[in-house]
Amino acid sequence: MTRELLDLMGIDKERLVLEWVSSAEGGRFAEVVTSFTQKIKDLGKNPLGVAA
Amino acid sequence: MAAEFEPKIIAFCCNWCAYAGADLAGVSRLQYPPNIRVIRVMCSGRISPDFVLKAFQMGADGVLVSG
Amino acid sequence: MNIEDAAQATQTYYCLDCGVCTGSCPVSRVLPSFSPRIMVEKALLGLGDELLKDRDLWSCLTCSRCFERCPSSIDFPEFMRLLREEAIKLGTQPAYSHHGMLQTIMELQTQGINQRKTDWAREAGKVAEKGDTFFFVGCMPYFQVIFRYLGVDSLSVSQNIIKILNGAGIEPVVSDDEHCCGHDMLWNGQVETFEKLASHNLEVIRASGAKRVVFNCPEGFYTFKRHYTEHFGDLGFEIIHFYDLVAQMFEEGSISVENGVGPITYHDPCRLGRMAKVYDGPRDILTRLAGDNFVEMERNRENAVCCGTSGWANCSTGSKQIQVERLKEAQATGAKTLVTACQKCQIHLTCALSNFEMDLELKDLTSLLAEAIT
Amino acid sequence: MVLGGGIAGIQTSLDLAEMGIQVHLVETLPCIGGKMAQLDKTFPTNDCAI
Amino acid sequence: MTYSHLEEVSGEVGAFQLKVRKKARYVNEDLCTGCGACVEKCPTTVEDAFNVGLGERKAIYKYFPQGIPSTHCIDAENCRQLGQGKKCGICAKVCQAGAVDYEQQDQFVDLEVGAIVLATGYDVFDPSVIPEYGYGRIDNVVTAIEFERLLSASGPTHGHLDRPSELALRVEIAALDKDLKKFNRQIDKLEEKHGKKTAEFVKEFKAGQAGEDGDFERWASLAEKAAVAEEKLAPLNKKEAAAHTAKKLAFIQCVGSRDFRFNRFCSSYCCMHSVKEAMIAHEHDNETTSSIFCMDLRAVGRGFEEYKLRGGKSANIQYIRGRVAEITEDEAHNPIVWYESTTTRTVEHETFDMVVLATACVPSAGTPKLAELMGLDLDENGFFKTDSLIPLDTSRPGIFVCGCAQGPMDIPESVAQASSAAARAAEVVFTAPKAASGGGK
Repeated sequence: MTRELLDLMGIDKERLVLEWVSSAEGGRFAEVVTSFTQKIKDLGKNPLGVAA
Repeated sequence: MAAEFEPKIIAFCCNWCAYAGADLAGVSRLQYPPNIRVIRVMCSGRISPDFVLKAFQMGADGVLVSG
Repeated sequence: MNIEDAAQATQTYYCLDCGVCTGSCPVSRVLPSFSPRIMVEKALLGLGDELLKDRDLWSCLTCSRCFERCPSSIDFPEFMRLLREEAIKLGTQPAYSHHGMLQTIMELQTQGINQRKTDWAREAGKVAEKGDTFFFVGCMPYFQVIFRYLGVDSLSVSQNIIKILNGAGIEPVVSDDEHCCGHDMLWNGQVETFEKLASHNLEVIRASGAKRVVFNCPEGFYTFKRHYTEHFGDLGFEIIHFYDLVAQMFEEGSISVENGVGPITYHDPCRLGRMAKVYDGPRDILTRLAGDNFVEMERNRENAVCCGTSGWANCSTGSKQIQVERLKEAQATGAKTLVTACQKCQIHLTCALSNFEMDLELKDLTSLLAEAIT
Repeated sequence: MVLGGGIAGIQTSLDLAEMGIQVHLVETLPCIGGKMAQLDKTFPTNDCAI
Repeated sequence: MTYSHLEEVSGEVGAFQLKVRKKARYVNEDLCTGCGACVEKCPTTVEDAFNVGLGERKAIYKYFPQGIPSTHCIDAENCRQLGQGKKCGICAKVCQAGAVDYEQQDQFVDLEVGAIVLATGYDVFDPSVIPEYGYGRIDNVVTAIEFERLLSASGPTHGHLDRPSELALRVEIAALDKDLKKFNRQIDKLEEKHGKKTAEFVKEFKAGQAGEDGDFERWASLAEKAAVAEEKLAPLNKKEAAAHTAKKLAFIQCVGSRDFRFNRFCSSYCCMHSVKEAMIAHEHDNETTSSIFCMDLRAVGRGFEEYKLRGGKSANIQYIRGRVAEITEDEAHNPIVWYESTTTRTVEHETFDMVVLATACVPSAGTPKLAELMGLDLDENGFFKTDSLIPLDTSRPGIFVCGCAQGPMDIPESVAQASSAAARAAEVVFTAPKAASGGGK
């Protein structure tokens, strides 16, 4: 639902992900973070252009 | 523009799952990008759509919800 | 504007201390601590600072039942609104419902996002980019997503309007750039956000070359009619409610309906009824749709009761009680369908209804009309 | 001329007549009496109104 | 001159020329003895304006029993003969004095007078424009003047506090009863003719064994109609039997007055009027209790405050500070009053048998027209404009005003003003040029 909302507002819904990582999966966590960071890098800056 | 774009990513992590996972990643000395700002929540069910919207409003480039 | 100016602007000084406001107030009946009369009294006794800190400041539904009856014509809802502005300046956080999500969306809109709001419009019918008639959709696309879990089909209302307009040979302008009208922000005391949203909307509408703007949302209609003109002067275009347009269409004979719905009853939204004084338009449509099967609730027209919460703030147990009472009142008429003309009423009453076993269906007037057009 | 045959009109007419002035009392309804005739009793003494 | 209108005014102080239209009564005033035989026989009933619609009168009528002049009068609009072009003439036939004259025409009378006194009174505010009080929608919400007629021994209920909802119920029952009697008469005739009881006949008819007869269709339908009427009557009669007179009364003050939406002024007499009505109701039936809802009870006059206290002490009157917010109705037609008691600061609701609205005193409907005709100014509330230090002089010399035409006031004040107006007028007449003396005053 939130992704649809983002879409309505013109924020790419790819910018939001939900991943299940258990406490024993340290490796998986690092993997998820790495791939997501890469994806965002490809997408570029937040279109709102807010200096943060 | 800077040589490479460094995004800001907010990660909402469940205390019992992903947050512990991140902890384990740290203990195991696994490398992951430094762009992530982790916010610990007691349960990923605590996260409302508004958290995500607020994050974007404050200038986040991406949001990761992890449970 | 300080409290004294607010009191001056709404002629609070004329208060007779008669208690009609509190006696009329739907909130006072369920939350005895809340009393418009005592709030006015406090303001006049110079205890305004206390008022600004009071959580009850946000309990008022601004439904205007008190203003309608006040023998001194004190605009209490407006008084509340002005005090809320003041409280926001002091850093008070209103009690938002839905975690303040809707407020965030409204704020986001002032930050220059590119909305993708109108894909549904082309699905429904013909829309234009420039033209005489601008259809101000309002928040329906957002409601559609947020309140899907209640089964409220908000967007179909807007789609039906496009269909009906097309049927009458009107191709309305629908814009991606249209923002929230600012109603909720205004009533939450956030005037700056309101002004940003409003001035943007005026630009968008003017750029489309529209001579008239059609509303279905009572809040948008009322906010444009009253607060836009208060803040921006003459708007340069005509503001018309969809039901007025429908009345014209009936007169011209460009639409006709089948009579055969019922039994139904009608809930007056406060923005449309008491505040914009649109009572007869919806009733005319309902009579055409249902004939004698249209029955009035005990409290109707000027006496109608609010749907329980407003401005996406302060949804409490009191709100639920008000909503359930309203639903029971609708049921007592023997009607099987409760018709509303405001998507917010629809959402709030549906929410209350979902918790009870009640042989009652909620329906939007526009959708009902669209189904009956022959 | 006195226009209106209620309590005020009647009283005026009677007073004028007593002063020896000829009075024309004009009333729209078929009978004089006005609103007071509709009252049952008067306050504060609960006297009969007619 | 009763039943007359002022049509034209010209001239000035000391010598006004007037034209008065004397409406046709269709009854010769000199011959009519006021015996009332015509009323008894007149076939047309209409709503009675004197009893503010609570009772009925005939098309030939006397405005009220003690009315002066004691002459009858035909209401042409509702009269069969005059207004509807039908043949009737009953009243002319029964009149022993031969006073009824259908040919009578309106007459014009020219007058020349020295001074004019306006005593055109007031109208009662119509509370149906206040949606929250439900007047017109809820049967047992009445105005003070309606309540006055209900209380009056000469009124439609002979002074018993029958509730309007029950009066309406009785009318309904009477209509049904009349129908039922008609059906039964016809059924009786059929029973006699065919020598069969209806119950027996219906059984046969339904079984198709009744055979063919021109009467049978009609008989069956009559039997059915009678059964339906009886069925409808039973619950109504039950309700009627359970009905009681109003014993628990609510009086609501400032209805249409002290209200920015309608009239800003205080009507001055209504507080005492309500106390009086509550006391009379208690006198009539000692079990009656009354609640008076007011912002402040304005007892401004000699003995008024004592009267108010007496009401509280000995007539079961309770004074509640708080203006009523709204009135709703329960299934038994009892009005429910919602209000905030400002003394206890709580929102309350209470069920009453009847609610009386102390309606405002407003300028009478003809005031603006009369003002235009006479060239007079009105004040911001629509009454005739006067100066506060010369309260009887209108904006035109030689024309005076007294009573409620000038502003809301009670009876003693009206009488006092009336005498003063007489004095002012007399002054003009006695000092006027000789030219005017012909017409007297």
